[in-house]
Amino acid sequence: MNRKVLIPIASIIVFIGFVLLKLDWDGADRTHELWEALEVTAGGFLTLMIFSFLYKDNAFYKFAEHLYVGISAAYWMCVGFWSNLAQQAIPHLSQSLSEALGQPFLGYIWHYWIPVALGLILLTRLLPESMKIGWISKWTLAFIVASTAGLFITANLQANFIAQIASTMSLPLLPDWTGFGDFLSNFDLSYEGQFVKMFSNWVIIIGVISGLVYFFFSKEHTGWFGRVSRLGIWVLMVTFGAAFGYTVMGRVSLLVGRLTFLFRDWAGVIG
Amino acid sequence: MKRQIPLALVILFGWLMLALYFIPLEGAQKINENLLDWTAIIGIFALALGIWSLISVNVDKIQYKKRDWPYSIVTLFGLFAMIVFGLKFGGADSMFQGQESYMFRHFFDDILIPIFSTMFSLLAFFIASAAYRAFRARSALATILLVGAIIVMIRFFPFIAEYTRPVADWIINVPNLAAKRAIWMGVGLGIVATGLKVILGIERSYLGRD
Amino acid sequence: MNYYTEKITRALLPANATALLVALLLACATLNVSAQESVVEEDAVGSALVAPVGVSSVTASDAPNDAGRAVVVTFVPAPVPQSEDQALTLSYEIHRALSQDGPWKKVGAMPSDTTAIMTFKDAGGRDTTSSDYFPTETDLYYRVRSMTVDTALFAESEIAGPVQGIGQWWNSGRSPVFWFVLFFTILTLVFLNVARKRGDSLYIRPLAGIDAVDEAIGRATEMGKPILYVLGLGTASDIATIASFTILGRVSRKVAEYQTDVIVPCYDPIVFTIAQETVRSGYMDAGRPDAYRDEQVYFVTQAQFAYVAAVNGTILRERPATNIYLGKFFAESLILAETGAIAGSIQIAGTDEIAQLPFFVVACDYTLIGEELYAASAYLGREPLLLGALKAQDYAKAVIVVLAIIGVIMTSMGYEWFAEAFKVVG
Amino acid sequence: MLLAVTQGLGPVFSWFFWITFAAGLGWLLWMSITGREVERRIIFLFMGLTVSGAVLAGIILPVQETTVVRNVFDTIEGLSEGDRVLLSLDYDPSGAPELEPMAKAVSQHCFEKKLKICYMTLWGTGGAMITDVIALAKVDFPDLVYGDDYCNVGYRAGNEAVLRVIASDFRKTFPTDVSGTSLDSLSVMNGILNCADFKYIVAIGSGRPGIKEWVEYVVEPSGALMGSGAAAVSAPQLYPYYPQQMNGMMGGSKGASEYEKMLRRVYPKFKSSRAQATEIMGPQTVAHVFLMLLIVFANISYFLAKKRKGASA
Repeated sequence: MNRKVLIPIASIIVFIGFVLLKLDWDGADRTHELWEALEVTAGGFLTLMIFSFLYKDNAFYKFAEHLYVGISAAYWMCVGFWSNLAQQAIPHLSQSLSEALGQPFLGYIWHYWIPVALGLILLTRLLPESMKIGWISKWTLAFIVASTAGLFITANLQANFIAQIASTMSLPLLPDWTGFGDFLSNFDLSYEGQFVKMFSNWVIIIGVISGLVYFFFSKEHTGWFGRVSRLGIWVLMVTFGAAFGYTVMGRVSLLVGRLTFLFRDWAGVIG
Repeated sequence: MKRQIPLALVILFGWLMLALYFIPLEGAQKINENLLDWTAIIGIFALALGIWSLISVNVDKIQYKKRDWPYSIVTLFGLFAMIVFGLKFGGADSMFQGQESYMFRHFFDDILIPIFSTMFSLLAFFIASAAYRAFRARSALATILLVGAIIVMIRFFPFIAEYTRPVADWIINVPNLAAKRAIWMGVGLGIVATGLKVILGIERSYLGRD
Repeated sequence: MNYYTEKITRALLPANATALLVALLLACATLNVSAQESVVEEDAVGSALVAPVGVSSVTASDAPNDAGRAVVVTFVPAPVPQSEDQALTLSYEIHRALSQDGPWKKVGAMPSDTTAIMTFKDAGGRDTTSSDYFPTETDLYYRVRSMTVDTALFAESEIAGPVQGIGQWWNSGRSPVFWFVLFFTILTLVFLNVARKRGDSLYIRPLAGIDAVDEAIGRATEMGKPILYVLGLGTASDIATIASFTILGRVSRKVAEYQTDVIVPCYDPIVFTIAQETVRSGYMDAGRPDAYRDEQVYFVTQAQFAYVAAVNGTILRERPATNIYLGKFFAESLILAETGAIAGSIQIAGTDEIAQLPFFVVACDYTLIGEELYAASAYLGREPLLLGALKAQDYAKAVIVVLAIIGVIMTSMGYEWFAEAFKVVG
Repeated sequence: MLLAVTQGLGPVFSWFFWITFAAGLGWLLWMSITGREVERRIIFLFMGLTVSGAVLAGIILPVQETTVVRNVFDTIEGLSEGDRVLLSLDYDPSGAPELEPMAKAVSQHCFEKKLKICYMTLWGTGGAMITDVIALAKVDFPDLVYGDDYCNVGYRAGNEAVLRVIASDFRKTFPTDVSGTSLDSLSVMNGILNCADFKYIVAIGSGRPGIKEWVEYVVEPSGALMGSGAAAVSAPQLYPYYPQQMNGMMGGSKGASEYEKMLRRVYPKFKSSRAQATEIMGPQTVAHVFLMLLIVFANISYFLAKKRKGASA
C-alpha cells in the first residue's frame, strides 16, 4: 500500500483511538460524552497539526490549512449574509422575504434597493466575457472606493493629524517654570520632576519634527537636512525596537494559552 | 460611457462624503449613515464573487489533478458542510437554525478556534527566530533597534525591573510617542493626499482600463 | 432626624457641598423608611420646613453644531438658604413642555451645586416612538425644579422659552479640518499644475524599498519563479489598501512586461474584485492581455489566520522569488515575513499600521514606513501628476513643522489660544 | 526566580525543568562562542520546550502595580452602586488568553461594586467571548439577573460606523439586545441614550476595530470617560491617548495580572477565583529570559565571528 493511502488511514485510526481514550464510559449522557471527547481530541489534533508546520510543510499542516480555509470562508459568508443582508437590507425591502428568513419586517425603505442594485451589478462579472457587460461592475467599485475615500479624509484629519499637531503644540518648552534658582534647587531626576518633564517635552518636539523631516521626499537628505532626517530615523528605530520588545510578552501568552489547553484539557497532565 | 460614468460616481460620492462630515443637519447625517449601511450590503454580493473564486480555483485543481489536489476536496468539504449547517429553515424544531444551529456553532468552536489560536501562537516561535536573526549590532540602525528592544524587554524581568522600569517607561511614553506622532502625521497626510487623488479622479488604477 | 442631618449639612456646606449632598442622598435613600416617617411626624407637630428658593435666570437656547435635536439650558442656582426652616436643595430636575401650561416631562437631573452657573444639555433622538424623542423645530419650554429630601417639597423656577432645536448647516467645531482640506486641495492642485509643466524633472529622493521592487521583478524573471503580492487584511475602505492597488497596478504591468507571474491571494472580497481589475489592466497596459489568468488573483477567506495559513502554504510550496506585503497588516505580519524568510524569498513590506512596522523592519529586507507606502505609487509610475501630489505633501509637512514650532513657542510664552485653535470639537 | 511557587507537576519536575533549561542555555552559549549559527528549528524547539516546561512546572511570579492600570481600577472603585458601565470586548479567541482575564477581572469588580454592565462587541467573533466572560464572572455572582444587573447587546456589523452612530445614539445601532429584546425593557439601559451616558467605558481590544477606533469615534466626539485593556502588541501605540482620551489602560497579561492583584488586595474574596493572567505571567517571563539570552548569544557569536574575520584578514 502506498503512503498516500496509509497515512490518512493511520491518522484516522489514531484519532479514533484518542477519542476512545478521552471517552468517559460511565457518564450518564453518552452522546454528550462522545461529543465532548470528539471536541477536545479534534482541538488537540488540530493544534499539533499546525505546530508541525514549524518543522516543515507537511501533509498534516496542509490538511488543517485547507479545512480551515473552507470552513472559515463559509462561516464568514453565513455571518455576513445574516447580519448584513438578512437583518439589514431585506427587512427594509420585502415583507414576504424577510418573514421567510424569520426576520421582523422593519418597513419599506426604497433606498435599500440602491446597494442591492450595486451588488447585482457587481455580479455581472460572473457573466461570460462574450456578453461584454462586466464593465458596469466598475460602477460599484467606483462608489465604494470614492465614498470611503471621502469619509476617511476627514476622519483621519481629525484624529490622526490635527489632533496630533494640536497636542504637540500644547507642550511648553519650560513646564512649571518659576526661574533658574527654583529649577536648580528643586532639581529632581524622578518621573514627576521638572527636569524630566522638560526634557521629555523637548524630546517629543524634536522627535516629531525630525521624524517628519525624514518623510520629506522631494528634498535631498544631505547636509543639516540629512542630519535631522538621520535623527528622525533613529527615533523611529528606537521605537520599533521598543515595540518589538513590548510585544514579546503578549505573543508568548498565546503560546502559553495553547499549551495549557494541550496539557490541561487534552492530555490532562496538569490540573 | 465606460469611462465617464465611474468617474462621475467617484467625484459625486467622494465629495459628498467629504462634505457630509461638516454638516450636522439630520438629513445629512442620515445620508452618511445609510451610505455606510450600503457598503456593508454590497460587501455580501462581493463575497459571493469571492466564494465563487474559491470554489472555481479548487474545482479546477481537482479536475486537472494539479499538485495537492486532494486537499482541495477538504476545502470544498469544509465550505459546503458549513454552508449547509448555516442554513435556516423549518421553524424552531428544525435542525437548521442558521448561526444558532448546533453543528454550525460546534464547527466554529471545535475546528476554527483551535486552528486559529494555534496559528496565532506560532508568533511566539517566529518572534524568537526573528530576534535571533535580526537583533545583531551590524550597523548603527540595527544597534539602535537592538538597544530599544533590550531596554524594554528587561522591563519585564522581576528583580532587575525596578531599576530599568523608569527608563523603559520613559522610552515607551516619550520617544515612542514622538515617533508615533511623526508617523501618524505622515500617514495622515498620505491618506489625505491619496483620498484627494481618488476623489479628484487622478488616481483610478483601481478602476482598471477601458 | 431629618432636621438634624440638615443642620449639620448646612454647617459644613461651604466645604464640599456636592460630595456631602450626594453622601446625604445615599444615606437618606438607605434610611428612606425612617426618613419618610419623620417627615410625617414633623408635619404633625407643625414644624415643617418651607420650600427652598428656586433657581433664577433660566435660559434655553439651541445647541450649536448639531442636527437640531438638542437644547442647552442654563440657570443660576439659588444661594444657600439663610433661615433654618428652609429645606435644602439636593438636586435640580429639568423639565420640558410643548406649551407654557404643560404637560411637563422630566428630561434630566443634576446634583445641586451653588458655586457656578449650571448648564444642562437636553438632547434626544429622532425616533418618535422612543422615550428619548426630541422634537425638532418645535416651540419648547423649560423650567428647573429644585428638589429637596422631601419629594413633596420643591421650588419651581420661572419658565424659559419658547426655544426651538434647529439643525445647523455647518459644524463650526470642525472648521480646522475644513481649512486644512481646503489648504491641501489648493496646494495639490497648484503642484499638479507645476508638475504638468515641468514633467518628470521633479526631484524625489531614492527609497530603497521601491528600487528593490524593480530588482525583485528582474530576479523573479531570472529564477523563473512568481512574485507574491499580498494586499493585507485591509478592506477597500482603507486608504492604505487603495494605495496598494496603485502599486499593484504598476507591479503587474512590469511583471507582464518581464513575462513572469504574479500571485495575489485576497482576504477581502471587494478588495479581491478590485485587485482582479487592477492586475488585468496592468497586463493590458503591458500589451499582454492574453497572459492574464483569473486564477492569479484569487479569494481565500475572510478569516485572518485561515488566510495566513493559506498564504504560508503558498509561500512554502510555490517558493516565490519575491514577496511583497503592502497594505494593512495586523498580527500576521511576522508570521508571513518569517515564513517568507524560511522560503528564502526577497521581502518588501510596507504598512501604516505602526504596531506591525517593527516586525516588518526586523524580518523583511525592505520596509516602507507609513507615509512611504502612500508615496510609493508616485515613485513606481513616475507620472508627473502623482509626483506633483507628492510635492504638495512635502509642502504641507513643511507648513506643519513651522506651525508646530510656532505653536510650541506660543504655548511656552503662555498664549495657549494658538494651540487651542487647532483643536477639533465634535 | 527559584523562589517561585510551583503548582503543576510539583517541585521535582520544577527542579528538573530549571536544570534542563540551564543546560540548554549553556549549549546555546557554547554554540555561539564557537561561532556556529543555530538553526531556526532548534530555536523553535527551545522555545517550545521552555514554555511547555514552565507551564508544566506551574511557575508563578510576583507582579508590581503601575499607575496606568491602577487608574482603571480606581475609576471603577470610585463609581457608586447602580452606575452603568459599558464593556466592549473587541477581540477573538486568539486574543482571549491576554484579554479575557481583563474582561473577567473588570466584570468581577463591577459586579462586586453593584455596577451594571452593558456588554457589546465590534467583532463578529466577539459574541462568543462575551458569553465566556459572563459565564466566568457568574461563578462568583450566581444571582445576577439579566436585564437588571447586566445586559449583552452583542455584535453589529459596520466596524467604525457602529461607533460613529452609538456615540450619539446608542439605540440606533442597538435597538435590541443580542436575543432581540428591546433595550427599553431592560432596566440596565434605562436612560442610556448615547455612550457618554455610561459612567465609564472599558474597551478591551486586540486590533481593529478596537481601542483606537473607540477613541476616534466615541471619546473624541462625545467626551465619554474611557479606560481600556489592550493586547501587549498594541499597547505602546495607544500610549499617546493616555491620559487625555483614556484615563487608564491595561497592557497585555502584565496589565491584567496587575488588575487581578489589585482586585484580590481590595476584595480578598476573589482569592479563590482562578487568576488566569497571573498564571500566564510565569511561563511568559521564563520565555522572556530565554529570548533575551538568545539575543545576547546572537551578538556574542556575531562579534566573535567579526573578530575572527578581522584577525584572518
